[in-house]
Amino acid sequence: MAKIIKPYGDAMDDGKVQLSFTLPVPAGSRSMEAARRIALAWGFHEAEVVHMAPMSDEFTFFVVYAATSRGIDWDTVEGDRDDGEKPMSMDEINAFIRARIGRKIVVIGACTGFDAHTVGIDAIMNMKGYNHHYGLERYEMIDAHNLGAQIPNEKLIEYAETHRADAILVSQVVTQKDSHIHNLTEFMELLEAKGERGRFICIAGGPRISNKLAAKIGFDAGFGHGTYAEDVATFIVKKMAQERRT
Amino acid sequence: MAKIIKPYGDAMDDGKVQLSFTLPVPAGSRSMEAARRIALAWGFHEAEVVHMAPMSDEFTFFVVYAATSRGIDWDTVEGDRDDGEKPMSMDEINAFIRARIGRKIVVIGACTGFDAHTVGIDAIMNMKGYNHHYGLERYEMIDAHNLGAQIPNEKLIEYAETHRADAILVSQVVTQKDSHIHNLTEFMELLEAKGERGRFICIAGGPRISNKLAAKIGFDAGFGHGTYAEDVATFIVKKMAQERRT
Amino acid sequence: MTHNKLNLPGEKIDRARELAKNICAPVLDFIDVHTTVTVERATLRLLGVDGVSSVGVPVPNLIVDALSDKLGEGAAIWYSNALLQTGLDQSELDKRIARGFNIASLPMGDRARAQEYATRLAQRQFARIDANRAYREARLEEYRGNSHSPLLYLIVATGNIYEDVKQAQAAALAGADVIAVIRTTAQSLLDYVPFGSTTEGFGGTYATQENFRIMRRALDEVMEREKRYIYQTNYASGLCMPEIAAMGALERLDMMLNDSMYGILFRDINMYRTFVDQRFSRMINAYSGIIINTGEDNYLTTSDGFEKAYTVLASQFLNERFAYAAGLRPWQMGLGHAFEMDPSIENGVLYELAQAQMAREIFPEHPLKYMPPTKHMSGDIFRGLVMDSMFNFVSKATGQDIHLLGMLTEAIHTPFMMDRHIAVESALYVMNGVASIADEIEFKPDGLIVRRAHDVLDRTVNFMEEIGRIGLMESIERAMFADISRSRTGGKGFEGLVEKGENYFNPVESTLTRSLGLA
Amino acid sequence: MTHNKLNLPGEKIDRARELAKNICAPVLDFIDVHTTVTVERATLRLLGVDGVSSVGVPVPNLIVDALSDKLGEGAAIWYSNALLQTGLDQSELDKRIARGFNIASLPMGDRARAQEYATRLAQRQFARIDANRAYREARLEEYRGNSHSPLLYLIVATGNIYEDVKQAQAAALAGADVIAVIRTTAQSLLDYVPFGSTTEGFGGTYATQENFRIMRRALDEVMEREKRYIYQTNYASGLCMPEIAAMGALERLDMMLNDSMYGILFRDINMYRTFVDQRFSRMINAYSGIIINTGEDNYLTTSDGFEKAYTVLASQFLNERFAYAAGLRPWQMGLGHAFEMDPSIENGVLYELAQAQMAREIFPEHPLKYMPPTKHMSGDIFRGLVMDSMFNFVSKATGQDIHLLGMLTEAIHTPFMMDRHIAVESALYVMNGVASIADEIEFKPDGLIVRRAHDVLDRTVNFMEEIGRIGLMESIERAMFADISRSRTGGKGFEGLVEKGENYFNPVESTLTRSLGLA
Ligand code: B12
Ligand code: B12
Ligand SMILES: Cc1ncc(COP(=O)(O)O)c(C=O)c1O
Ligand SMILES: Cc1ncc(COP(=O)(O)O)c(C=O)c1O
Repeated sequence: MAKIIKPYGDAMDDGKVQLSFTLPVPAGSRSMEAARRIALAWGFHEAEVVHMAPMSDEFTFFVVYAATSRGIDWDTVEGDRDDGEKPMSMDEINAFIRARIGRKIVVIGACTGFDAHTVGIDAIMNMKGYNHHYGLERYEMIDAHNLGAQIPNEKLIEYAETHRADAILVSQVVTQKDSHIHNLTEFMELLEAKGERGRFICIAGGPRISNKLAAKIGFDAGFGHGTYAEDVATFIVKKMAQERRT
Repeated sequence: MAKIIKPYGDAMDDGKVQLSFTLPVPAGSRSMEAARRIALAWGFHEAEVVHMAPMSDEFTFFVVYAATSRGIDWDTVEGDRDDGEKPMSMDEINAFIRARIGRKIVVIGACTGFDAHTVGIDAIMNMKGYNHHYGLERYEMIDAHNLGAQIPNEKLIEYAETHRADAILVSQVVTQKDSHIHNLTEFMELLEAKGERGRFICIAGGPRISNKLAAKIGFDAGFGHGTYAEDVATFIVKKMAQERRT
Repeated sequence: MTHNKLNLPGEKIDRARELAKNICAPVLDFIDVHTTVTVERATLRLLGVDGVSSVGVPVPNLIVDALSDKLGEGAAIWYSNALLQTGLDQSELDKRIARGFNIASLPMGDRARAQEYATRLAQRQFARIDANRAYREARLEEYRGNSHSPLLYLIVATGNIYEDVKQAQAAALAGADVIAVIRTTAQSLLDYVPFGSTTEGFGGTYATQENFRIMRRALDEVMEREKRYIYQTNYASGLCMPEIAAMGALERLDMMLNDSMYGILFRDINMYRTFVDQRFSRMINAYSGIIINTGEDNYLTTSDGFEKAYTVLASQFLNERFAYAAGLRPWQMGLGHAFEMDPSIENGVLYELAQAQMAREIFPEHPLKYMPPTKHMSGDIFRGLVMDSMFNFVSKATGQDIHLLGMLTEAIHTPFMMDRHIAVESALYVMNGVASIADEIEFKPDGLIVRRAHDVLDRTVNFMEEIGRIGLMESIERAMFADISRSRTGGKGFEGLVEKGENYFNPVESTLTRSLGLA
Repeated sequence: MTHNKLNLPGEKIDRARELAKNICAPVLDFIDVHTTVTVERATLRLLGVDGVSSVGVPVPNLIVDALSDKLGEGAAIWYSNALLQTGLDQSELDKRIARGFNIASLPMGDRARAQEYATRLAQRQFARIDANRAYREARLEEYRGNSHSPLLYLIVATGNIYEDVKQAQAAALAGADVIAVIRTTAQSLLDYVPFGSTTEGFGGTYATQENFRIMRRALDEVMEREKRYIYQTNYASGLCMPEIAAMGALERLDMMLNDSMYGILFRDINMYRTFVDQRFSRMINAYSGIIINTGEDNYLTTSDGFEKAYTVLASQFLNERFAYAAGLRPWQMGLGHAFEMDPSIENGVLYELAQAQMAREIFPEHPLKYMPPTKHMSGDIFRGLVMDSMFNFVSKATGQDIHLLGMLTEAIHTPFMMDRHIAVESALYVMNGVASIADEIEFKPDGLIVRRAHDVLDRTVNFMEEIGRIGLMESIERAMFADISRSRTGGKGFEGLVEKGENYFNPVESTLTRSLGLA
């Protein structure tokens, strides 16, 4: 039996949603009605325009509360990754590498393209880590190289080749005009053109990267907002063990 | 030619909308996906769940940005009332009454049912008015009676009969469970049952009352948020002049 | 924390308290010689009377209605007389009354025995209240230090007690220290208290003893999980204020909205009736260790927040005086005030700061209850959230005690669960970010903050001098509070006022009077 | 307004300034004897050189590239020599160069005549800059009192100059005093300035002279409608900082992001190159009456806002010193700082208050530029709005001058029009509500606010002592700023550094040096 879920305002299934948006029309009674009508056009009912403010002669801002009767079936929803799976701790990961891989593993990371945001990849890789979670450089059994930001894809791949990387971490923070998708896709294409896709575990990350998106582009995994080094390391070492990359 | 309007984020027709809502599921990767999926189910695309926060073990809060390609035709939108029409000033209204009606007019107002919110009707009727707009009591040519709040519909009608009212003002602020609609409808039914609908100009008001809603229930007009006494008075005296109620 | 920053003249504050005493004295004299239907019903409830007729009339109402002209003797003796005469036990008698039995039809037997019996019945209920109070105090001690300061106060208002429970638990888990269940619209105008658990309220949930119990259980559950005491709040207000106070005492509520004049002004309840009721309800609150929340915030919804600030302070002095006269201790007097200044006023937030600090310094031991902006909230939820944030800031900066969280949707609907979540999160952020501010900042001597506080105090004293001259009731008739005029004999519930007879007997009242040291 | 609340020890502040002087001295010596490709291109622009080749290479670049090893003599003389030798007028010559004509192929004629001619060309452009400055000052005088305090600073970043114009006008109408057009990503790494109007930026809009002009016209339009001067801002930063300064001077920009070390740390631009460029760009800014905005806020995006507050203050002292050395007056030094403390820190807002007040007291005449929270902003737009509100509060409470408005969507996207609207509305509400707060509050002597400020100052002095010992360049190599390490000869643009020859001639530089009193 389907379990249909809908938004909850203050009673089960009341479907209440808050919206805000701008319309390219001057403020007034007519545009107030336009805001209501457009919410109805989106399939909401009981749409109430609770606020209207002119932003210039041509643009008006609206806040709307409305209700929907359209829910989705919870049973068909799959998370980006399994909520239940817990990452190993740093010590467990080191132990796992010793036991199952038997040598230090090499991880190379960078923020690629014109993207200059280093803080995210630093959070994963640098010694001090992030939010009291140490970064990969601190892991005894991981040889981690953080190339920093604005690294061209070619350079990153070359570096990974020379240093015999086991895994490559690509960070992408800027998403405007889908630049992250372009950059990540270019990376994959380059790797495949070189026939080296199978050589590395490839991981993408950044605040707007999901596991699904990364998988679609051809990465082994993607990590978003709130990731810690141990999440990534757990994934890498398990995958290496599973694929017997020793 | 239809002029289709769509929300504006930072480029014409990008269709960007901000939404927030609660779903009755625990927080996690799966419910994050559920939030995205439900926004897609509502017809949005590029839905991005930018925030997820647990509110209890069973409820989770989401903020989503998404885009729509569904607009509406601006040319078909009609305002609740004409944006162009300006109300007369107090002095003009008094002069208009003298010239066109030739006697003081009587206006009775109340907030009806269990609704105890007097501030709105007071803003329209009391001497001091609201936001530096005098109330009807201040108008030389208007005999205004404000009965206050929690007035039963019967009592209001009786009072209007005895005082030979020209217009009755009904305020409704509380809208939970559509109590305003029930109260206003009851008022109209009572008046019609008595065969007295034609005797008074009937006006509804309150923060969630629109002209359209009031008209649908059978009132001559409805006034919402931000109304001043002169808006109501202008409507009443013009209508009286037009219908030659002298 | 509450050291002196405003340098308010002590003699002005003393003068205001003296005026409050003079103003309240004749009213208290009137109160002393009167009872009301609901005072008698509350008394019966505190003798253990319970139950409801098949058409929903509570047994206390059936008894009081039946007694009609005998009410001047007090209902208690007639009830204990009926027990003695019929030999029934209490629950049997209550059931018979519910089915139509009229105890007034029984002859009065031995008054002394009946009095003694009634007194014993009262003691049984007082024992339960004592246990409640002891339990609360033990938990507060056990979880000391785990509450927020100020206490974060959130409302629930679904109309359905079971939905309320869900929302209340979520709110408490999120950080609320106090949960107030808003009553259904117009319950204050009912001259009886509905019975049993209810699911059909309108803008709020019926205050019933069973609903109190259900919510209490739910909040205790969270308390144990969070190791934080969760205060439960309801309204000892309206036509049944003493009865609700009694129910709250029996079910271990922790706070009660309870004001000496709110019903008169905002509910058009008769003033004599209200004055008598508020005193009895407060004695019950006092005994049971409940903190009252007075309703000064309401003044500023009908009059201007800047102009009429002094009416708030005057009302606080009067509420304080009436509270002392009912045996409440300062720590139980949650005097109300509110952040209700027009947001377009230049330095408006600083004036709010001045007034909040003034209240703090004038009532240093009182758990001040600070209300968020409501009147000037609009459909602009974003600006509303910012206003609420400045309110949160001012509250922390002036060391308020009970902090009602503002909702960004105040002008739109009763709170959605997510509105409440946003409110708690943002209050916690602000209050953590400025945790020590009350100790850290001083005000410029003679600056506009200091001057504003002095000015409000001055106006308050002048206003109270005027009230002192004409009397409180006359002042209310002249719309001096909240711009609302009420006549002495107008308003609801006047008919429920009863002069105490010569042989008026009330074992609850005498116990209260004695143990509160009011004799 | 800026009276002393923190009681900071004057001798520590003096010591920091002395250290800054010592630290900068060797760098300034280095600067004195070097020029760079972009310094020379900026010089050419200030002789009136303009235009672009068919493949988009600007004429100044063509000239400088052609001069190659002759650049040590300065480009100016070779350009004026070409004018004299060819007898062409400037625009004809520029067109020929754009088509491929190499002026270095011409023999050098009478140097004195060429120098004199070049000086005259410079004077023509300086006259235009003088007129711009006079116009700005006249409008500022005319509309005096109509700006907000602090100036409300908003960014636009659509990538399309024509969309930018719409958004900028809407923002200015809503209340913005300053409009900054964010540059397209990575423009700072281009060693040339694009030409003409552009519609295809990426996360920002190309800084071009034509785009400057288009925006200037749009903002002047709003200025006249609103009777409020609207400041235009761009970035004299990156590999072309002097050229953009020149363009800004010619098109009457009012502010420029311009930092003595930002490019080194955050753009990996070579440090020698940056130090030389920043000085020349600042001299141009100084002359044209432009206010610079330094970039200390950036430090706290890579290092911790609480731990590393002292690096911000140290950098302010260095930026100040470099600015003095370039002829900027204190009123032109918009030293940067930011509200970037982790919101979970208890009293974090008070520490921000302490630091903002500290900056205010140490730099009383400087138009401090205060940046909003960015790093700790999240997808929780509601909490973000509240954080921005506390930032707005702190800014007003400490009398900041240039206030960059935070956006509730900071962690999500570049601002939507409605985000900007919400930002302006809420800042206006807060700042109006606490308008006089800076005059009204004092801090407890020895409280945590005062102690925090003293502590940051102490650490700054210690930090600067250390830098003084090892030298600025070595400190940068050791990642002492922003936790970022850059090597002396690494980074972009090193190849564009040129030692000044014996007969180096630069009429722009000499005019600037003279009129700024730097000789
Ligand atoms: C700091 C910052 C900067 C700093 C960067 C300093 C530096 N060295 O990194 C400076 C000031 C230089 C900067 C510049 C710009 N920025 Co910026 N910046 C930010 C800011 C405020 C914080 C980012 C941050 O540090 N977050 C903290 C880290 C820890 O989080 P994170 O990056 O998400 O990383 C975590 C996860 O995502 C994950 N993760 C990240 N990478 C990876 C990789 C792997 C392999 C894995 C497993 C995990 C992983 O793990 C991390 C830890 O949990 C954001 C706004 C915000 N609050 O998010 C804007 C923001 C990212 N910037 C933005 C923009 C547009 C720019 C500019 C392009 C603006 C311009 N036109 O000049 C410039 C240019 C930069 C460029 N060319 O890329 C936009 C991006 C909009 C978009 N969605 O496309 C944002 C969102 C701001 C905005 N609203 O406009 N920025
Ligand atoms: C003040 C106030 C009160 C005061 C009322 C005092 C009084 N004597 O009026 C008190 C504290 C008593 C009160 C009580 C309650 N309130 Co109340 N209250 C408000 C508040 C804060 C402000 C309303 C106000 O005064 N607005 C200012 C006036 C000037 O605006 P206005 O009413 O919109 O009037 C203007 C126009 O609408 C129009 N207009 C209004 N009437 C008419 C009539 C005519 C004929 C015309 C032409 C025009 C017109 O002109 C006016 C001037 O422009 C609002 C929240 C808010 N910020 O809006 C909640 C609010 C209206 N209350 C609400 C509720 C639920 C209650 C209670 C039921 C709560 C409870 N369960 O106890 C109680 C009970 C009251 C009852 N039985 O009706 C809800 C209503 C939710 C809903 N949409 O149904 C609100 C929105 C708060 C909330 N978020 O929960 N309340
Ligand atoms: C003292 C007091 N009682 C009661 C109420 C609630 O109103 P009602 O009379 O509808 O219960 C309030 C509301 O603010 C109040 O302050
Ligand atoms: C001084 C300075 N220059 C430039 C920039 C902008 O960065 P970009 O180098 O991308 O132009 C900043 C941004 O904060 C800055 O502070």
